Amino acid sequence: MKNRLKEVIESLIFISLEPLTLEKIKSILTEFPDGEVELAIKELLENYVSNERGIQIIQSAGGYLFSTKPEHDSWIRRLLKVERKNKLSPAALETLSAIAYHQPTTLAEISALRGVDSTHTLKTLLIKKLIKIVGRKKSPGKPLIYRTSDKFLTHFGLNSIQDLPSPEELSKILEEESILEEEDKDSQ
Amino acid sequence: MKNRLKEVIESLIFISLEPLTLEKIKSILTEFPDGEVELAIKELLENYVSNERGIQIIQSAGGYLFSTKPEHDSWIRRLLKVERKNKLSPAALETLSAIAYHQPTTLAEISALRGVDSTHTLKTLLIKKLIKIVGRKKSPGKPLIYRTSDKFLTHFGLNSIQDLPSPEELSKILEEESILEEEDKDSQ
Amino acid sequence: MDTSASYQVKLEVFQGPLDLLLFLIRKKKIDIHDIPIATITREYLEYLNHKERINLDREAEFLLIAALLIYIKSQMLIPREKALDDDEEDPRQILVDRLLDYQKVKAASLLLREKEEEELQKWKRTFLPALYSQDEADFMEVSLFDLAESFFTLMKRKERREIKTIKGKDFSLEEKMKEIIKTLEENSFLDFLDYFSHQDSFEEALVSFFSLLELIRSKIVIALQESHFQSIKVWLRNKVPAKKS
Repeated sequence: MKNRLKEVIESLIFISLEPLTLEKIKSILTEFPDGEVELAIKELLENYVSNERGIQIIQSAGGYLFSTKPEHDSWIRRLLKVERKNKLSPAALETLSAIAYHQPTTLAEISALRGVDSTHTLKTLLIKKLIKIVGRKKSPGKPLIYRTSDKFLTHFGLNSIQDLPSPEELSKILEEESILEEEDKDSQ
Repeated sequence: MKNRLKEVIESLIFISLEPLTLEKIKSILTEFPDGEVELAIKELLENYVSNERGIQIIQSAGGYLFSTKPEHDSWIRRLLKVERKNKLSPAALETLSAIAYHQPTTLAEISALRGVDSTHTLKTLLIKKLIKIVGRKKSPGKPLIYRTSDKFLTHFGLNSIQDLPSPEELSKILEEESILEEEDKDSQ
Repeated sequence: MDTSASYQVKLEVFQGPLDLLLFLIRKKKIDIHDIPIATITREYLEYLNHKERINLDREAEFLLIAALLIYIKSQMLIPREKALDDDEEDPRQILVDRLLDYQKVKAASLLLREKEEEELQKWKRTFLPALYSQDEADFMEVSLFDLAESFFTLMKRKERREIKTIKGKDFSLEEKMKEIIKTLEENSFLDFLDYFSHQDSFEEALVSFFSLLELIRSKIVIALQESHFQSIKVWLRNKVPAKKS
C-alpha cells in the first residue's frame, strides 16, 4: 500500500501543471493519513536522488515538480530545435494557406487577407523553403511575388497545386458550427 | 558513460510532447554509436518495468512517450478537476475502423462499406485529426483520399497500424463478441 | 405489450441498416452464407414498420437495404430451369459480401473501443517543464487538412471582419470627399493603389473610389498616370506640379 501511495504521488507530480504543494497532495489523497503521505513523499524524493535518473523532482515555489537536469540542457535544446524544424506555428500555417490558395501573391495581399502584418511569418516560410520568390509585380513599389515551392508539394503529399482541397469541398466538410468558434485567434 | 547516455535519453523522452522515435533520438545523440543508443533505451525500458514507478514509458505511434498508469486515472482527474475523457461516438469508431482497414480510401467507399452516409463523421474525424487527407484518387470526380493519422495511433495506444489484428483475427473476435452484444441490445 | 415503442427505441441503437441486419441474423442464429431471405426480409421490415414515421435524413439508407432485400427475394422466387448450379450467381451473394465486410468493420470498432478505454486512462504531459518556454513547443506538424482548414477559417474570419466593419461604420460620400481633400492638402498627392490598400473594408474602399470619381468629375482633383503599370497619382488641381519636359 505504501508503494502504491508513492506511485500515485509520483504520477500527480508528473501531470501537475504547476508545482504541487504538500497541502494539495493531501487534499487529493484524503483516504490516507497525513503522516503516510509525508513519508511516501520523503521516500519518493530519496529514490530520485539515489538512483541515476535523467529527470528529477525539485522543490520550487513551495511545491514539487519534475524537471530535467541542467547537465542535459544542451541535448534538450537540440531536441526542441529538431522538433521545431518540420513544424509550423499557427501563424505560419495561416500565412502558408493564404499563399497556397492565392498564389501568385505579395506580402501586402497576404497581410490584407489575414488582417495582420505577415513579414515575419513570410520570412519563416522562406527559410523553411515552403515558399519561393518568383519575381516582382509590375505595380507601385514593385513588390516581390511569392509562390509555394516543390518542397511544399512534397510536404503535403500533393502531385500538383491543383490537388489542394477546393474551397467548395472544404465548405462541404467544414461548414457548420465548429469552425466559427475559432474566433480571431491570432498568434502573432 | 552508459549510465549517462541512459539518463540523457530519459530526459529527452520526458521533454518531448509527442512520441519520440528511435531515429530522432539517434539524430540528436550523434556522438554515440547507434548500438549504444539502442542498448541504453532497452535498459531504460527494463528499469521502468522492473521498478515500482508511478509513471511509465509507453511505445506509441512509433515512438517513446511518458504517461501515467491507467490505475491512477481517478486520482489524476481529482487533481486536474476533470471528468472522464470523452470517448468517440460509435459512428466515429465504426468509420475509423473502416478507414483503418481499407486505407487509403474515399468517402464513397467508406459510406458503401458502412451502408450509411459518412460525410458528417468523416468531418468530425478530420477535425479531431484522427484521419488525414493524403491526396486525390485518379478516378472520375477525383475524390479525396483518406488515411488514419499518427494521432489515431496514439489515441488507441498503438505503436503502428500493424498492431491492429488481421482480418482473420477479427473474425474470431467477432464470434466471441456476438453473444455479448446480442444480450446488450436486447436489454436496451 | 406495446411492441411499437420498443421497436422504435431499438432502431436508434443501430449504426445503420447493415448493423440491424447483422443483429437479426445473429439473433435468429442464421448462417450468414445461407440467409433465409423471406424470413429476414419480414423481420427487417417489421423494424421499419414500427417506426411512426421515417426520418428520411437518417433512415433513407434503411429503406435502400429494404429495397435490396425485396429485390433479392423476388429473384429467389423466379423459377429456374435448372437448379442453382455452380456458375450461376446466388442473388444473395451481393448482400452476403457486404455483410461480411461490414461485420469486420464492426468487430474492429469493438476492438478499438477497448483500446480507447484503456488509453483514455493514461495521461500525458501537454506542457514543457518551467525551464523551457512554451513557445518552443508551440509548433505543430501540419497536414493538408490543416492547411485547407486554416485557409477556410481565414476566409470566414475575413468575411466576419467585413460584416462588422459595414455594420459599425457608415461612410458618406461627402465625408470621404472632405477627407481626401484634406489628405491632398497635407501631402500634395496620394498614390491611388496605396490609398485603397489602406482602406479597412471593401465598402469603405468603394465609397472612397466613388468620392474620388466625384472629385475628378467636378474637376477638383486630377488623376495622372505617367506610363502604363505605373502608379496613378491624384493631385489637387491647383497644385499639380509643372511637367518637367
